[in-house]
Amino acid sequence: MDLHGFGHLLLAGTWITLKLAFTSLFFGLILGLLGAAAKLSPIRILRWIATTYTTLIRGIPELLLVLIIYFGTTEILLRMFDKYIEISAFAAGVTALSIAFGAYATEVFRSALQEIPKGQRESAMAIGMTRWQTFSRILLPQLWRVALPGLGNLFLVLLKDTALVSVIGLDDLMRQAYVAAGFTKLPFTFYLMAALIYLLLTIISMQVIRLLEKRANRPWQGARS
Amino acid sequence: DTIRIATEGAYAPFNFIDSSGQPGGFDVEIANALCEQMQATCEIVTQDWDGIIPGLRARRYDAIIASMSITEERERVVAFTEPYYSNVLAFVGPKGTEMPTDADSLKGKTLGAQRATIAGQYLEDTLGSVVNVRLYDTQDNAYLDLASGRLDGMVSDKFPAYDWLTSEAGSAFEFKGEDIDIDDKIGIAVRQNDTELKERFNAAIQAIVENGTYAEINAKYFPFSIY
Amino acid sequence: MDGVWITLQLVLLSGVIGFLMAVPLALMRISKNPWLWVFPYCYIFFFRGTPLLVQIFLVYYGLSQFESLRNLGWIWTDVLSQPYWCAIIAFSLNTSAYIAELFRGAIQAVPKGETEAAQALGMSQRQQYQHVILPRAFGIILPAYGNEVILMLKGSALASTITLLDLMGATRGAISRTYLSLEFFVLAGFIYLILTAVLIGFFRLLENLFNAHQRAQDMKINNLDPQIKDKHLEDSVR
Amino acid sequence: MNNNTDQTQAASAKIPTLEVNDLYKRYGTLEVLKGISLTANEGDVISIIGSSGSGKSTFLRCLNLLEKPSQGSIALKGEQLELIKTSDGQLEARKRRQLESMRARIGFVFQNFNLWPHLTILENILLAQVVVKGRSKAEARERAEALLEKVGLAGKARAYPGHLSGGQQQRIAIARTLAMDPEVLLFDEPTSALDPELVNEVLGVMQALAEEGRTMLIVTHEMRFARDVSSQVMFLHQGRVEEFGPPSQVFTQPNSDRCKAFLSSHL
Amino acid sequence: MNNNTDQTQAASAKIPTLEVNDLYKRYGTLEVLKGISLTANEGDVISIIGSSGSGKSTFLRCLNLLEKPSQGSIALKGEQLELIKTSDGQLEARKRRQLESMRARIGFVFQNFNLWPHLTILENILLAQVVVKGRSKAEARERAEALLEKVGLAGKARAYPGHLSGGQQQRIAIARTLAMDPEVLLFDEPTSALDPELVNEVLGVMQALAEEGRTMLIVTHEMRFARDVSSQVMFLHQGRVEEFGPPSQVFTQPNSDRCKAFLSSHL
Ligand SMILES: Nc1ncnc2c1ncn2[C@@H]1O[C@H](COP(=O)(O)OP(=O)(O)OP(=O)(O)O)[C@@H](O)[C@H]1O
Ligand SMILES: Nc1ncnc2c1ncn2[C@@H]1O[C@H](COP(=O)(O)OP(=O)(O)OP(=O)(O)O)[C@@H](O)[C@H]1O
Ligand SMILES: [Mg+2]
Ligand SMILES: [Mg+2]
Repeated sequence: MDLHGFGHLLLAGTWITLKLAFTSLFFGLILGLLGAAAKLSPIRILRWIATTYTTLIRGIPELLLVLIIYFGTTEILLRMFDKYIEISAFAAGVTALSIAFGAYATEVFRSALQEIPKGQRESAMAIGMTRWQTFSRILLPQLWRVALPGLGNLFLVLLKDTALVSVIGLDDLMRQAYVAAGFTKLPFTFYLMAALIYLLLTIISMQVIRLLEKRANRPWQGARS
Repeated sequence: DTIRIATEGAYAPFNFIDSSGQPGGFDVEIANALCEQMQATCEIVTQDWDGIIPGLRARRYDAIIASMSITEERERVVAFTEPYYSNVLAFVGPKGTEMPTDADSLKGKTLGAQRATIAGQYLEDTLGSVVNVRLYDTQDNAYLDLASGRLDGMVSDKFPAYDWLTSEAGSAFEFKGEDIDIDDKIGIAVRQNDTELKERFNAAIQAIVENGTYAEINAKYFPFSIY
Repeated sequence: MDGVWITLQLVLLSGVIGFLMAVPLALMRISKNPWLWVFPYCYIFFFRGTPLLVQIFLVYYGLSQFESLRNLGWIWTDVLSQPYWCAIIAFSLNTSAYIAELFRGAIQAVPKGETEAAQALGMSQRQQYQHVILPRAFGIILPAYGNEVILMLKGSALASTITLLDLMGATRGAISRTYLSLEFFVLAGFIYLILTAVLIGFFRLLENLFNAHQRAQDMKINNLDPQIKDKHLEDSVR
Repeated sequence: MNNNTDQTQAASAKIPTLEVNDLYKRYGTLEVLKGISLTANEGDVISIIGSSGSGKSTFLRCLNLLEKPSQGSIALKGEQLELIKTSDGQLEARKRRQLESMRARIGFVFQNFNLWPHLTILENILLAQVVVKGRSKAEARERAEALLEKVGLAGKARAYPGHLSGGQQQRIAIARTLAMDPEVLLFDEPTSALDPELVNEVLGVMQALAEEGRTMLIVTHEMRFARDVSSQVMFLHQGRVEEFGPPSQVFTQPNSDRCKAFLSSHL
Repeated sequence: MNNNTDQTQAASAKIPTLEVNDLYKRYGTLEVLKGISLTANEGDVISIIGSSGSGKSTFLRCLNLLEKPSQGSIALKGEQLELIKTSDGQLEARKRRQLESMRARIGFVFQNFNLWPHLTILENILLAQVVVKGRSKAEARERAEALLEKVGLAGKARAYPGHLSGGQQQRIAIARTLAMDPEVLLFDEPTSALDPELVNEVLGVMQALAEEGRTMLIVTHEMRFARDVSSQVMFLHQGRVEEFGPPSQVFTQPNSDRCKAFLSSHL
């Protein structure tokens, strides 16, 4: 395919997309775990906070979230210090995407947590483990088995949602394709190319998720119940 | 100090990003000429359209030179300099067909335009009652549908359309009928309280028009004057 | 406000169609027979792998490139050339891939003993799925499924790409007239928020219905039937 | 071992209800069953005893192919279950239909109950009756309620399995299986979670079933139970039948030393 | 009932290991425990018997707050577990720290084992030793291997729980709890899935533990077991203690009619 010399820009965009996706994945997973733990906690305030979080964040379009976080913070800083303070678009983008990913991941983790038999938690607590130990040693490792397909979906959505951050000036893959299409008047070529790159990233992600799933399932292989 | 100027980078031939990653186009060259005239150092940044006005207000940059129409609504949030070119609209249709552009003969046809643009508004306001209006997110999509035959014709900004007609993809189409002058002036946007910068730009625009720099740039892109 | 209506139609219609497609896809996907799983694998791969925007593009602009399709009579004029139906097709295909993947995971997470119990009672494979595995899997995925529907709600904004005036399209139209972009985004955001809240409420209802066993086990013991008694314990002596 | 042969000869006149021949089961390199044969006639109650890990559950599970045997043959009322080798070296039913209909005629009560958590107790008992046996809802419900009454849990019909005590779950599991009116019943430690009173009750139910002519295979650790209820006792050791015969013989004068040692520990 | 009071007075000189006072548990309107008191001294082995659903498991589970009691108090070696009422009317530990450290000193073996399916057998036994007791990996492993040897499952150290037979799982569950060297041991039907030989072995282990001075509460359906091992027997009926005393007394001359009836079914 003739990319009219735009190949390296697409690559640079891919790199930005990847950096955004993985950083947000990391923080988003943490938020999701916290959210799920809060939703299932006996403490009412925590449940309430988590429910508000997931409803609100899933409710507003991600684009709006990006705008609010980026321009909102700038505005606040401006008011506070009365001068323009540059905040990193990357940090703002990651924050917005993490918060969004976390809200969706909360629901995935919650359903997985509910599927772990009650006895698992009980036997850990009965042996004197703290809540954190129970969570990290007993629940978390069993969680993945149920959660991975849902998380896989979310990650693939996240991968494409990174395109939203172009609005705050980050040149991700989609924006590079858009720009190149505009310059060359060959939209099909560049969107197809972008699609192929996304597909490639998807193939890789799917393989990784498959391996992770296989690993998480290993103890259950050939087991009776 | 430096003046930071934002442009979109996806509105050829006015502004685009070339394969080396550098912004270019009519807007950019004008911006550079203005800076030279003002003897200021300038930095040109590219920014997606949806965030371009918020970015200005948030002081990420000081001015927008991105073929932005001067409208009342925008003037509520930003200030504009004197126009540095005028936009006109034109009908585009397939070559070799008769296509009168009056309301009567267009009746029942399907026409497209880009949503959220002057062209889109014009189409809806003046012909909305007689033709099927289709509005597109991007101009590219409208071109595509024109090529696929879903559209009988299209109303669009004349100058970018000119660029498309001269490219390979648009070679089967041409302008139809008269230009539509909708008094659409293109200006430079600055923050509302930034009067000093606005005045400097105004002076510089006048200067480059007078000293011929403007005409030189214009000629590079269009065989007719767009001022 | 017409935009809201269109958005709702898109989400509901493609939600239902997508769900109906997802079940057979997931079932084929977990089959061990390569002839059966290859198709859903590629399907899921493609529709999760490419942006929804691209899929809408392909359905709307891509199909129109084929001369033969344009000669299909009403299928072309009433369906394939209509942005409304193209959007529905694209959304259904897209969401079915995501839901199929969820289902696959959930089916595999149903404890083996529960399937074995069904087998041991002589249920056919179909019956096992219909009465034990799928209902259990559905209970498992409900929260994640809610995610997909909400994502689709927001994805439906892309319908404006193909000239359909959904909520987002309407908002953009309004912005083009006023340029107060942030304010209008906030308004649209607010409407989306309300729609989402409604969806979340609906899914909570479903969860209460389908996962009654979890709920009852955890907290609402008060609502349990006070009648529940073990006959065996009743005094036979005194 | 020779008891086994005697018994087979004695039964050769009429068709045995269940006939198992030379059953093997391997998990990887671990050979769990090493050639087990068994003939059970109508009304037989066969107790299977043996130490933990000797392969009792595996044997039962192989009988209705919950576990794929590696070798051997199984026939129900003279109907041979058709088996074919799969690529991993285990046997599989050739016709799924045949397997399903056989399973519907063989009841199985699991060691760990395996109730369906998302269905209420009543629904647990109803489901298979309706979808497998094709009974009407009303008929199935009647049967279910009668059985719940019988196991003393009529009051719990609308509770979920998660709300029941161990013994209660076990009784439901038994009721679920009985509701299908199977010809052969396989029980994996059906009384392990029951108190002595209930053990007696379940024992009564089983005796009644045996008198109706049903055939039962019961894995159990309760020697008293094995002695009192069964017509035959099978002692498994390391995947082999070490001893087989009527309880009077197995419990008083076992041939195998291993069996002697095992029984001596039962005071 | 008066046996209970006698026993409390006799023990008042030294501090009892476990002291439970007037424990209630309600599920909604269903009252499962109706005021249970118990004092257990060092070396006591108390068997809890009673019919299915009488509240035995619930009682044990309340002792280390796996189930929130509705009322009552619990003390371990004179240390009172501080409880506060939650909004739903059940009791909860006031300090989580205290609860956790108490739980580490109270071992619990579950009726349905609850092994952790994602860990191998060895890891199941290692984990709590390392993270709760703070033992070094090497030390914990040594202890685990010794215990595996003791329960006869050294060869299965690297298998996953899903690959074990019922009796094997039960033994692992016991080993996992013993590895923590708890002061009080609560067993919920610890021998239900074991064959007579193993029952004897486990019985031996328990006797050894009792001699070491550990206190044990054992829910069991095996009357023989209750009679031979325990120092006290507690008979629960409908959430009340109907009979309490040394086995010699409870098994031969019970006061309560209900207890007589129950025991008579045990042949
Ligand atoms: N979560 C719950 N909600 C409502 N009722 C419950 C719950 N858990 C237990 N019960 C009821 O409490 C009663 C006592 O149960 P428990 O498990 O203590 O019995 P048990 O004496 O251990 O019986 P078994 O010998 O059968 O194990 C039973 O009737 C049971 O149905
Ligand atoms: N899925 C499996 N993979 C590997 N080995 C297994 C598997 N299932 C069972 N085994 C092994 O097979 C042997 C026989 O198991 P089985 O469950 O038949 O014993 P059992 O006689 O029922 O014992 P118990 O009385 O303890 O229930 C055991 O050693 C067990 O560890
Ligand atoms: Mg077994
Ligand atoms: Mg119990």
